[in-house]
Amino acid sequence: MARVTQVRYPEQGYALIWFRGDRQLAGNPGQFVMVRGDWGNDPILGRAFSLVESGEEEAILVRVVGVGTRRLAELKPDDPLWVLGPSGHGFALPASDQNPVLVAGGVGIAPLYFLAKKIRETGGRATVLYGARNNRETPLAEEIEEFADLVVTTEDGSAGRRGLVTEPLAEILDDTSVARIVYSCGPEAMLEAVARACVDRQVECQIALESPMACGKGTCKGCAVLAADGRYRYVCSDGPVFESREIYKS
Amino acid sequence: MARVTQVRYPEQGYALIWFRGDRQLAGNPGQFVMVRGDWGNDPILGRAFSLVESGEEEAILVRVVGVGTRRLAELKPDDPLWVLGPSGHGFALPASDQNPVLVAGGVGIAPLYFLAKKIRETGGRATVLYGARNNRETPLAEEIEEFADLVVTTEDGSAGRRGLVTEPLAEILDDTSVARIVYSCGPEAMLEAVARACVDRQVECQIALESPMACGKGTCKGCAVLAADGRYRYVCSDGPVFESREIYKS
Amino acid sequence: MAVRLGPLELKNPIMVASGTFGYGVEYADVMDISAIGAISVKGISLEPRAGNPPPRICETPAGMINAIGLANIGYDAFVQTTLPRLRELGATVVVNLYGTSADEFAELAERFDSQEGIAALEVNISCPNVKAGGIHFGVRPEPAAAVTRAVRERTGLPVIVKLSPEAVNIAEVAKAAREAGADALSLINTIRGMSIDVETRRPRLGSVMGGMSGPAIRPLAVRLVYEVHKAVDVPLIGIGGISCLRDVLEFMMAGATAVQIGTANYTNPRTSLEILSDFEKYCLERGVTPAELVGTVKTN
Amino acid sequence: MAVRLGPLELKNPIMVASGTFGYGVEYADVMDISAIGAISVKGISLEPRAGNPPPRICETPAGMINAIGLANIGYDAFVQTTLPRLRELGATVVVNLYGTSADEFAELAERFDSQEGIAALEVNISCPNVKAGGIHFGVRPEPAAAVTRAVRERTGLPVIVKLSPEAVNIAEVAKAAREAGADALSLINTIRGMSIDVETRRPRLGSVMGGMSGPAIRPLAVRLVYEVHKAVDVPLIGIGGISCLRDVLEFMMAGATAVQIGTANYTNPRTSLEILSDFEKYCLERGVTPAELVGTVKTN
Ligand SMILES: Cc1cc2nc3c(=O)[nH]c(=O)nc-3n(C[C@H](O)[C@H](O)[C@H](O)COP(=O)(O)OP(=O)(O)OC[C@H]3O[C@@H](n4cnc5c(N)ncnc54)[C@H](O)[C@@H]3O)c2cc1C
Ligand SMILES: Cc1cc2nc3c(=O)[nH]c(=O)nc-3n(C[C@H](O)[C@H](O)[C@H](O)COP(=O)(O)OP(=O)(O)OC[C@H]3O[C@@H](n4cnc5c(N)ncnc54)[C@H](O)[C@@H]3O)c2cc1C
Ligand SMILES: Cc1cc2nc3c(=O)[nH]c(=O)nc-3n(C[C@H](O)[C@H](O)[C@H](O)COP(=O)(O)O)c2cc1C
Ligand SMILES: Cc1cc2nc3c(=O)[nH]c(=O)nc-3n(C[C@H](O)[C@H](O)[C@H](O)COP(=O)(O)O)c2cc1C
Ligand code: FES
Ligand code: FES
Repeated sequence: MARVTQVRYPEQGYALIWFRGDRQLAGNPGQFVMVRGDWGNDPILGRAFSLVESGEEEAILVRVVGVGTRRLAELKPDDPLWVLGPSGHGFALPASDQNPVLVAGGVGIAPLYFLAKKIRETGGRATVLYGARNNRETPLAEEIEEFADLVVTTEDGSAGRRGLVTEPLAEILDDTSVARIVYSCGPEAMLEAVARACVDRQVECQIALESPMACGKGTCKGCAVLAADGRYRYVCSDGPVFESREIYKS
Repeated sequence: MARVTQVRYPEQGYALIWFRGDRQLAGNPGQFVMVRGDWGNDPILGRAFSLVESGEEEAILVRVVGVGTRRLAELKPDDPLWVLGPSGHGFALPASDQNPVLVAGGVGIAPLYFLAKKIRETGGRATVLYGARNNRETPLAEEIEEFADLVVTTEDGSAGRRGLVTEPLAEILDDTSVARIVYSCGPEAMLEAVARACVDRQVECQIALESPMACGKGTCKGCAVLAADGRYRYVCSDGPVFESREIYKS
Repeated sequence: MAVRLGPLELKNPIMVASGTFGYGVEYADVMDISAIGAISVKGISLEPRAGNPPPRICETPAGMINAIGLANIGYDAFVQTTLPRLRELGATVVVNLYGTSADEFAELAERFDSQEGIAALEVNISCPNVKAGGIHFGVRPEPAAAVTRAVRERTGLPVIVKLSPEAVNIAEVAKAAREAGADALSLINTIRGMSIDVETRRPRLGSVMGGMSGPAIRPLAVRLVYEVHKAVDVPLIGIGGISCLRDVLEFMMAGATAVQIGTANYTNPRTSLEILSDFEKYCLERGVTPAELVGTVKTN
Repeated sequence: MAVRLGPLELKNPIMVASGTFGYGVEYADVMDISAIGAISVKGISLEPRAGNPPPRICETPAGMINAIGLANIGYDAFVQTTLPRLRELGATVVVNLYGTSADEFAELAERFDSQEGIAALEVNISCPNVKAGGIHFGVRPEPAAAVTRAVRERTGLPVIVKLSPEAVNIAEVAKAAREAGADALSLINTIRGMSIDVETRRPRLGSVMGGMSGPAIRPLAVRLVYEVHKAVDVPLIGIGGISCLRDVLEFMMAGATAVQIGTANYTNPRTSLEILSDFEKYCLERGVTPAELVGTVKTN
């Protein structure tokens, strides 16, 4: 059992939750934890969250969408937290000649924040394209600028460029003077568009998927997604990070 | 919907919860409220609590015994609280020539505290016999001394007299120089003993019963108790306060 | 917001379920009970019934179990004192009937037929909490049809038959009841469960078992509504664990034309009216009528 | 803490339920899986199965619905790679069998008969999530008996038959399975439910319906264990929404000799061991053996 150490609300409807367990999780960017509070039978399952930080501090970024995330966002320091993980396969870091472009949609920023930080620590610097509906849905934007180059797009133009995040992505990828690698996390429609943009230009692309989960450990077989080969992959154990070509037919 | 205004913990495992709704409940001693917090599906039913105060302030005293009472004890000021009531028939106040003896077992002190206060306000003064297992299970004992004569008994002798509360009761009732009326609330075995002591001496006795409740409004027919006449009474609508002879065969 | 269930037209599809709202009159001081789509009153038998030995209710995860045993004031008291009051209050009344034989059901139906201010009869062939009759009629098609037919022959009122989740094959029971003359079906009644106090080693209910209700049974109820809707052409009233607009929409999409709120009334007797107001907003905003929602779940 | 279920002796009565603990080996790094009374592994079929289209799970009040569709690695992979590892780890293994016909069940039983390190076979005649076979065998006595007999004839291993809450009459199915040679019965498997996403108007599961599990179904499971225990003289394994010592005691008092922990493993894979430790304390403090608890609920 872990305990909540700190909770911050970067925007209305988001909570950044730090916690500490008996041991350090030492998770990697793209890995996730299954998390549950002390709230009885409603809801009963844990919820999956990407690690935003891991090591000396463990943190997750929660966007409130339903009953579980609402309860998580209500946690206070010292509240108990059951944490399983870190689980799954994270992102493979870029090779030294690859310029990393991170494409986040909404709360998909969570694992990419961690990745951008790790890239900076290993001497690189990522370009982060961060798409959101509006300027109230860009948590961690300020913080990420400390170690990455940030381009924000919003659908209503209330922050950064107006439009979809795939537009600056296309521009960057069209400049073929440098080698790129793309990492993406966000809504499914966005992931598919990002994947297509990369396939078209033969750029490597790693995507982090979501799926309803029960065990988070490869055993319940609940988190299946249909892959490009017509077979199933399990997000928790085969992913959550996949080569985009493994999932989307080109 | 009401809001919690204050929570105090008179002892470990007890919570005294004040709340305020759109209107004053104006409840009477012995009446109860059905109470529920904003906690989703677990538990789903409200819980019944005797009013400890009502009017300018509304308060209940909660002893933590299960999931519902645990959640109630965790409430903080400003938390929402759904309150139905006040419901049921409360205690009939003593006639001017009746000396009131209030016999409380454990958390049964709740409605009797309110009653003792009301008696004081109407010019009388109650004798409160307060039985508990030990000195950590006597919430409101100090407070009640402000307006009533208090005799505490504990099973382990850690406070007041050692023994059962029915012992001082018998002594008081055996002194037939003054007319008495007994009011009691507490565990069933105690109520029955108190009732017997009163019947034996032909003293009027009003008892407040408990029963699992769903509606608290006389409609679900869930809170039945078997009465002396072999028929059922409904604690929420016929009670919770009954003449002891109505319930226990003599 | 009106909906039509065969001959029965309701001003809106949000009803309250039998046994969870008393006779309705008890709530007249806290809300306008005439605004509810219909009130299915506590099951009425020919004679008053005292009910089962206590404890009669206990709480379970996201639900409760009850073994009330159809405690009720009986036909005479109901028509003499309660029904006139319900008429006065302008409530839309569905009378939930309970008998121990087809004859008793028929007798009740005939007596109610001559009473004013009743919108429909709901035939409870699915109560798990009584020894005679009760659920046994609802488990198989033949007895269900027999009771339905007996009631149908003795009343001109719309007849709703209330189905049990313990039916061997609920679609067959539904079909049988429909063919025997039911105008609509309501489902589900409770499913039997049991809980034990492990300290005393006694069942937490005086009659050992009781009927489960509340959110815990909702997925079961939605499934059964969906199955019956696919199998039988008859208007349905969905019941089981409904506590908010989302739940109402779920039942309607599964195939229910109307719904009943049960256990949720205990925590808030105004639940039906609050949901109704959300439901009206929903229909307005989306430009749909209630009827347009029925059975619209896409399962291809 | 040992308990005996006919020919099957377990070191303690706390098992984990099929499908909720994988093949057991996945948890070897976080706990000592040999300490669990027995691990009922994910249902195994002759050939590997890919399972149902996603989404396969969704959460419901105090429970979940799953439609995994018995995705599994198949007999060969299981005996070649998983079983040896389980032996190495010292786990007590119950193999949960899934076939689409009595013949397939029998074939599996015969093949497993010659394998080392298997404590018992659990015959899953009650899975609601597959088109062929599955629950259909479990609904009525005759097919249940046929499958049990076919398995019984081809194996010397203890045979557990897993019952469905959707049985028309569970006591009759239990009796039939017992007479056909079952050494013990486990109950309950999931009961079918459905949930709809009202925004998209699609079922929240790819295969529309799925099996309900978790605390929500516990009262139903306790009731069925109690009923079967009263009706049939056969050791029972209680399953359904168990998450703590209290729940274990409840099932044992209702008539179960052992129990299986299912859905609760998802939130904490160590649930079985934590409950076991509480259970040992309970037995010690009260001076009872597990067997002395079985069927002790007082219902007079
Ligand atoms: C690998 C992974 C990493 C994730 N990382 C994050 C993150 O860093 N921050 C964040 O805010 N969210 C993240 N999510 C999504 C998050 O798990 C869901 O938003 C959350 O489970 C919703 O729970 P709820 O009770 O609030 O919503 P409800 O809608 O009430 O949930 C009901 C059920 O649906 C499932 N569910 C609903 N939506 C999703 C979804 N999008 N993905 C998976 N399951 C879902 C839940 O598991 C739950 O069982 C991640 C999901 C996965 C699989
Ligand atoms: C008229 C009345 C007045 C009451 N006044 C007080 C009070 O002032 N202070 C106080 O601490 N308690 C009081 N109680 C008892 C209180 O309602 C229960 O302790 C509480 O419901 C237990 O809830 P739980 O969820 O913590 O326990 P759980 O055991 O988890 O409850 C499960 C279910 O059992 C029912 N239940 C369990 N024990 C009791 C009981 N003793 N009485 C009634 N229902 C029970 C609950 O309603 C609930 O539905 C009163 C009860 C009644 C009927
Ligand atoms: C305490 C109680 C009493 C009930 N009494 C009756 C009844 O008299 N007649 C009837 O047809 N159904 C009765 N029911 C069943 C409900 O009408 C409803 O079908 C069931 O509770 C499921 O709905 P819910 O989950 O919304 O409560 C009763 C239910 C409860 C909880
Ligand atoms: C995701 C999932 C998969 C399951 N797979 C199987 C299975 O393969 N074979 C089987 O007999 N039961 C299977 N079950 C049923 C469980 O073993 C158990 O009977 C049921 O979940 C009830 O117990 P619970 O409420 O403790 O989960 C599965 C249950 C779940 C939730
Ligand atoms: S969540 Fe259980 S297998 Fe992936
Ligand atoms: S609690 Fe419903 S009738 Fe008393």
